[in-house]
Amino acid sequence: MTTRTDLVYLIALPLFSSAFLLLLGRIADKWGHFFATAISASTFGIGLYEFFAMRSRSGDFRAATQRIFEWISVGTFKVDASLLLDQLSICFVLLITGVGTLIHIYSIAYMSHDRDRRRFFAYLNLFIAAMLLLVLGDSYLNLYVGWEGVGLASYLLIGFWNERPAYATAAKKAFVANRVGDVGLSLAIMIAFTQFGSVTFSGVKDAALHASSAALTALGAMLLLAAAGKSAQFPLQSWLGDAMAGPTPVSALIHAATMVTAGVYLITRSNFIFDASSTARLLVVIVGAITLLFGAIVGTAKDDIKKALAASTMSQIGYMILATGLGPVGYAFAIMHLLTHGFFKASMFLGAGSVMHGMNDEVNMRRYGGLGKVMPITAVTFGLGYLAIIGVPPFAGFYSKDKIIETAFNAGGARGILLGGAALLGAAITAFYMTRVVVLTFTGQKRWADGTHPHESPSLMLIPIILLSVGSVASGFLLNKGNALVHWLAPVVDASGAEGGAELFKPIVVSALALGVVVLGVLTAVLKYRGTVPVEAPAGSPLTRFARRDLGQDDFNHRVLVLPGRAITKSLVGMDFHFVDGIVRAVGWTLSYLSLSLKKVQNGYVRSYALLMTIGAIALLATIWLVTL
Amino acid sequence: MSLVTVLELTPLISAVLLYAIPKGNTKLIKQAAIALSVVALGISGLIAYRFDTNATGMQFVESHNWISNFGIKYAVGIDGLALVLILLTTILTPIVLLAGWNEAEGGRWSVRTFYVLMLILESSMIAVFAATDVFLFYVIFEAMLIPVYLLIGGYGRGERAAAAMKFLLYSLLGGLLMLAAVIGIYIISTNQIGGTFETAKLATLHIDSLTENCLFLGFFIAFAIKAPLWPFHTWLPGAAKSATPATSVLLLGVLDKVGTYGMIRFCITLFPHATKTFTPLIIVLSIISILYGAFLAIGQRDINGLIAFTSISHFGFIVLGIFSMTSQGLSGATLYMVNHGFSTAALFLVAGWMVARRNSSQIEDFGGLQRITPVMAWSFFIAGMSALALPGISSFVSEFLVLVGTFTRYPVAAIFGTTGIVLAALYVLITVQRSLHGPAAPGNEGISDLNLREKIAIAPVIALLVIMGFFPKPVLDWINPSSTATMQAAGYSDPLPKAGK
Amino acid sequence: MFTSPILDYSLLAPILIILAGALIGVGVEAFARKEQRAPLQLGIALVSVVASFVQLLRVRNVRSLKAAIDSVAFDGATVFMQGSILVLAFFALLLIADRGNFVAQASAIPGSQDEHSSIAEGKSQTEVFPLTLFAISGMMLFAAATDLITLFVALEVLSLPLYLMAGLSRRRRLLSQEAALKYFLLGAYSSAFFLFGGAFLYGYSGSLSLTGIATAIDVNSGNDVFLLIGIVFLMVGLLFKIGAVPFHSWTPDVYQGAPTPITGFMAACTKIAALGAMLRIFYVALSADVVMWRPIVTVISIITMLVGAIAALSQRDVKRTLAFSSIAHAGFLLTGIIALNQSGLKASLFYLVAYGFATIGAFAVVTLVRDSAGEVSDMNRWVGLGKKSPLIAGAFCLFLLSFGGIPLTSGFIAKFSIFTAAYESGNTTVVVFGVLTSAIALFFYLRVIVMLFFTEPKSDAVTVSVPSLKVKLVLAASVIVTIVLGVYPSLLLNSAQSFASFLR
Amino acid sequence: MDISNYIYLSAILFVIGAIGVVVRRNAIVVFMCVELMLNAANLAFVTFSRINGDLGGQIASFFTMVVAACEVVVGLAIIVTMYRSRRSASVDDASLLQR
Repeated sequence: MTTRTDLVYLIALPLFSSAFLLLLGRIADKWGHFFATAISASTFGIGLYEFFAMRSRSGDFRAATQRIFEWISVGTFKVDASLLLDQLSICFVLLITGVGTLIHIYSIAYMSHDRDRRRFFAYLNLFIAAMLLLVLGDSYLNLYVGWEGVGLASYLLIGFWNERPAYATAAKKAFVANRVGDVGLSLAIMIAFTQFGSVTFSGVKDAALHASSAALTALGAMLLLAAAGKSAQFPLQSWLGDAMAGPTPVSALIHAATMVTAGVYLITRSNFIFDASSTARLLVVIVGAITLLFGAIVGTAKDDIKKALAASTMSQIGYMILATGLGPVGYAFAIMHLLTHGFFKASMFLGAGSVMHGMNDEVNMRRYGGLGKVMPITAVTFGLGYLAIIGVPPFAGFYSKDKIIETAFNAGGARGILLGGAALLGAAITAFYMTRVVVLTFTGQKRWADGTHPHESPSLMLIPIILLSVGSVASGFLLNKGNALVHWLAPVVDASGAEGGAELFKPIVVSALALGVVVLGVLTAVLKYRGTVPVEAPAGSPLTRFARRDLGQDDFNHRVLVLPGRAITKSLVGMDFHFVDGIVRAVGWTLSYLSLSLKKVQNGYVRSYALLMTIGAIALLATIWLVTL
Repeated sequence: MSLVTVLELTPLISAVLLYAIPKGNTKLIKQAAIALSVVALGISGLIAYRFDTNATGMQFVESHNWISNFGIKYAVGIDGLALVLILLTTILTPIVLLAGWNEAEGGRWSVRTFYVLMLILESSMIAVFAATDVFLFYVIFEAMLIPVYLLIGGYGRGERAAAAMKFLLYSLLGGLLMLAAVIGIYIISTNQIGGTFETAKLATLHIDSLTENCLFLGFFIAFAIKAPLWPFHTWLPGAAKSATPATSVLLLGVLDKVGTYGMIRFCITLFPHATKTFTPLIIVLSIISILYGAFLAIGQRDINGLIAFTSISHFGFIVLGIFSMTSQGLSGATLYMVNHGFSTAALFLVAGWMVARRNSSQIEDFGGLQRITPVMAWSFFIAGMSALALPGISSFVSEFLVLVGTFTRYPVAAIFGTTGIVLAALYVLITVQRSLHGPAAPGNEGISDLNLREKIAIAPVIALLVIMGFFPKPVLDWINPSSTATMQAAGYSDPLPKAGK
Repeated sequence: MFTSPILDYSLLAPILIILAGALIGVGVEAFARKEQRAPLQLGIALVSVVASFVQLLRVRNVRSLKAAIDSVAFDGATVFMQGSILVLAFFALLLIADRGNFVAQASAIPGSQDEHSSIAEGKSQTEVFPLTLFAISGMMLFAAATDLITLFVALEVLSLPLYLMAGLSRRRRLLSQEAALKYFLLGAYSSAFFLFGGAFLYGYSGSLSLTGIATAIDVNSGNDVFLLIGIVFLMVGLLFKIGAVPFHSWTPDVYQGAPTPITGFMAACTKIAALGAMLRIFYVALSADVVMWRPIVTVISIITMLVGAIAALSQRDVKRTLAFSSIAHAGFLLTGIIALNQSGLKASLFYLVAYGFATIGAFAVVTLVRDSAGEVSDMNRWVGLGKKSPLIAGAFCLFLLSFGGIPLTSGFIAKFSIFTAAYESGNTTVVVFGVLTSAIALFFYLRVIVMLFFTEPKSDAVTVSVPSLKVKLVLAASVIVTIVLGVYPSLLLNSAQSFASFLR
Repeated sequence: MDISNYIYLSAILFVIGAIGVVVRRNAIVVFMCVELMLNAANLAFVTFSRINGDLGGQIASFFTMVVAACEVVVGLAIIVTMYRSRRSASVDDASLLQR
């Protein structure tokens, strides 16, 4: 462990750039985007430098920390603002700043007509800063700051065009769903402090050895809830589709490559918790398996290209979560898939953005068709990403996804078969819906609306896409070569000795199986969408309709959460007025009623006054009599 | 004379000085009032500078006999708890005076009267936090209602007279219950150690449990009304809707803190056993407040009413923290008082400007403001973010400390409290969406953005919100010793970690 | 066997000076010319009050039971109460002397030619001054009397002039006369109770003096039924005077009907005298039998507070409102009797002074609010007065706040000390009720303040007349005392403390 | 005859007087009833004086008589003025003061 004093600049640069651009206002409109891009690029530069420096150091000295200042200190609750750059975080740093910088560049062109481009870039930089804080924080609380910071950036960017009420609603929905997850993270931190007296990763790790399994399970479950919120996992996934309201570069950066994978990071970072609690692991794999199928099924039914890709993201993160739940061996594969996914999904999103750019922001794939000829570069890069995601060797997705399916099968017993089966099924469906996307978009007849003149995007947009697709081709091979990533991450996730578990199938069998189902999925899709595709979506089977409605997730939320919530609000408002305040008013009313009655007694007649006095005297007499005798 | 006394007197003298200015020269009156309140801020800064964070007990102590027949003293002194609240007062006063530049016009009385009342209010707020004599505290506690009453009733909007009346009656009822308790504890002190009202001495009394419970309730209900805790809150929305922004800020931002301050200073310190008895009940009430306030905030159509209900929710957190009886909870609650002051200030001030420009306080009458008035919208947004306790903004630290502190002792309560953060997101974001996002609502097109004066007024608040989010240490350093002292007085210590030690 | 009684004239002098003043006043009324009477009468009245007060100061440290054989006690409480009566009476006299509150000729039939002509001639009744002096002397004696005969005589001496004075209003003659009749009939009725109770106490103890009764109770000689009837009937008479429920019904009617300065005088000074006598009787004569009467006084105290506060809520007339407020205050004052300790006595003394000044001040304000037909006490027409005349309205608010017991006014310290005393004696119930009632009472005080300051004035021609020097003096004194006793009550508390004792 | 019968008589007179005050309308009669009550008290004083063998009670009754006389003067004055302005001595007519 080395101590450093300069890690903070990694976060400070984009943060200050963001604040700078926001505060400066319209003055910076002309050059703000270049400035932000330059800042992002320089953080990538620093990241690269750190990476190579780290690689040049030997094992124990690779991780570095920096204590910036004492943040909170109350009683035994001491949290410093301090950073930890280790093998795990550097992966993320590179991903965030690398993909981030490419997307900055892309956005310069993509957003060139938007009058608020400066603000957009400020948000992007804010996101970069927050995301870096998320992966660099050395304690759960520091992570939490970044965690909510990216949520904020995500909210701002989804709602970037918030003049449209639907977009503003989508932003709000994303934030609120994330907050539900945040409850999990908050509670996790509270449990950690209560149980272990510390909220730093190292402190919790040390103390976790002595902890009760109930505490660890609760902690794991809460972390999983947090991850589900941020990473759009079941049952908190519903926001991701709506989040596509944001500008496409945002979808690529935040809602595909980086932020949504924060849940995977969190679980991987907390590997010591999940390693110690099998129940927590079980929960994780259940969530992962459900989501990977859920997302895949939803993906088959979406006609909106971005929503289809979003469903795919959900599904792919389901794979990652599944992998993290598979025990020590799974973490590295999860991270590997995370990285490769970052490349190919970002490339495809940017490709989709490029298509939309040429199609007057049309997102309905049924309005596409035959675009491969007019935008060849986009088509090719998208195709490379496509091959990567469905897992065709030697593209990136093959290496990472294959490993996960394999590990799932190796989980042992019925669980292994179930999980492996789910992963395999997911792969098949993935192949189907991705093929559907490609076929609908780039091949077949033109189904363009009148007045659309598709064209290839400017080179400022194409370069990032090309670079990313290079990544989607090569990254899998590089990361897997000699188990490079597994060894690199070993000090963090501590996979040593956890190898084992009966191999259900030989790896080669798994690969073959996976390839087989992929081919099946591809063929089905090609056969189905080869011919004419109606511009209006057909009614479809009930299952299709159900899938289109996100498998009823929104309906469920609406019925189970929104409507009762509204009812509670309404009834509480009524209760506040009629009951709580009503009691107060009733007191006032009673008093004035009494007052008026007393007024009647005061009737102005002397004789009745005298009578009152007489009665009073008699009553006094009687009372004292009773009291004394 | 102690600096604290000097600080108390400064706004009073300032108020008198305002009478030297001709009534018609409103501009000079305003400038003078602001300048003089900055002087008070300077003095409080000096106090903060000289404040010894290592010392235990009260500092800047001063004591004179006042009503010797009852052993009543003019006794003041501050610890960290009082210091931060006094600083909150002195910081917010010039800001609201500057922000509310035009509020005094159109009031029932002259502009000068408005500023005089404001300064009197400032003085009494400082004094109430500094008082170490229970009787003195009570007197100021009650007397400070008058300026607020006049400010709401004389310069407010809408149903101002009724709202002011409701506020006053609630507060006075609470005050009278407290008076009964004050008398009670005085009598007990007479019987045991000779009649006194000094808090420190009263804390040493031995009180039988029934009496202690009754006295505790007498104090607590008064503070719960002020705080305001469910179900004693119904005065607040009306008052917040009717008061001018500047008054609302001082009312919710500072004055209501007297309630939670009193809980720490008097309820817990003087009646530790009763505190133990009632803690479960109070925790339940505070949880109800958190959720209830949040739900009602969601259901509000009036922007000021919304802020009022969010405050009820936040006060729920503060009370929860106080009665969690952990150092995190107590320090968090104290910090929350400060943070809530600034956060509410930002919300009320910006909302006030919005209302003044749009001439309506209905949330649905706004809309699309982000495009029309970006600075105002951003200010409101940041204030909203602080209301939902976004990490990086001050409220987060305090809210989290409260929850963590509560969790270590009452996990179930903390879990319920934590769900409040989802509701907070809802009420803030729904409002943000309705007022700032979407297409510009009809009638909003011509709204002007913040002018320089308004920007100057809101900037320090927002700066503080952010700075205290990242660097709360100086304030926590002031607060921590008094939290520890309170816990000791109540006979509590932090629960130890269950594993690893 | 006949020994001539030994009278200590120096101790009786305060009362005698007042009586002398009254007699001279009668002479003046008979012999002086009409236009000279008013200034002369006022001069005589003020001089005798001041002289009496000076004499009282000179002998303030003397303590004696033998001032008039055994009938008058000259102790701390006597000095304090007589002093307060004199001071308040001084200001009440100033108020009485202010122009045009009194009928020119009491015998003139309302609305008759007689009345018009007497008004046209600008005549004003001046008998009111000697009457006031007689009442003052009765009050002073009532607070000092230690035997039943003296008590009864003093009671009548203070009451009879008041009955007459209640009927002397210049405007609304019918109401004023009605007030006088009601006051008189009910007052006489209550006196009969008082006397009958006295007779039975005498029957029980065989002694007319309070100490004798106390001794009899101590040794428990005599018939308990007599004691019971005696205490109850005596209480009826006393409770009537202070206006406690259910013997309060006269208060609102008489307060409303009587000329406002007289109402002020009555409210402030009668309360001192009546409560003084009551305190003395209960502290000196009946203290041994506390278990018997304390519950009942507690109940009466609570009911009185509640009825006073609640009934005031729906009143539309300022003077009636103040009457109910005075009823509520009677309830609070009774807690001083319930306390039955030195603090209770001290608190009661302080309370009486604080309340007295605020009351006189409040009624002084009432005299100022007029329309063409004279005083306007309809509260709906007071609306918005704060705008027309902020200072006067402000002063009125101050008095109301003091009645309500808001800190930094004398009323608060008064309430605080009297509740403290009750609490000290263990009577927490009455304290709790007192506190709750205060909240109710505050509501109607605040309602008035809202009317004055927070409601737009109506167009009808109610004016606040410019106060004369006399009224200014009264107002200034009341305001100053109310504030000073609120901020620095030690000034009076210390002396109340040192004077708070009864000789037995 | 048992001397306590005087006490009973006095009580009965007092009660008759009290009832009279409550039921009679004419102000003069009401006032007479009050006088009756005062005299009942006088009778009680005198009787107790006799029982206790103490002269105080008798002295008291003298004082009471004098005071009662004064009361008559004042009372009649008030009642007469009242009568002059209203042409009625009924106490029920004097009921304007009630709001």
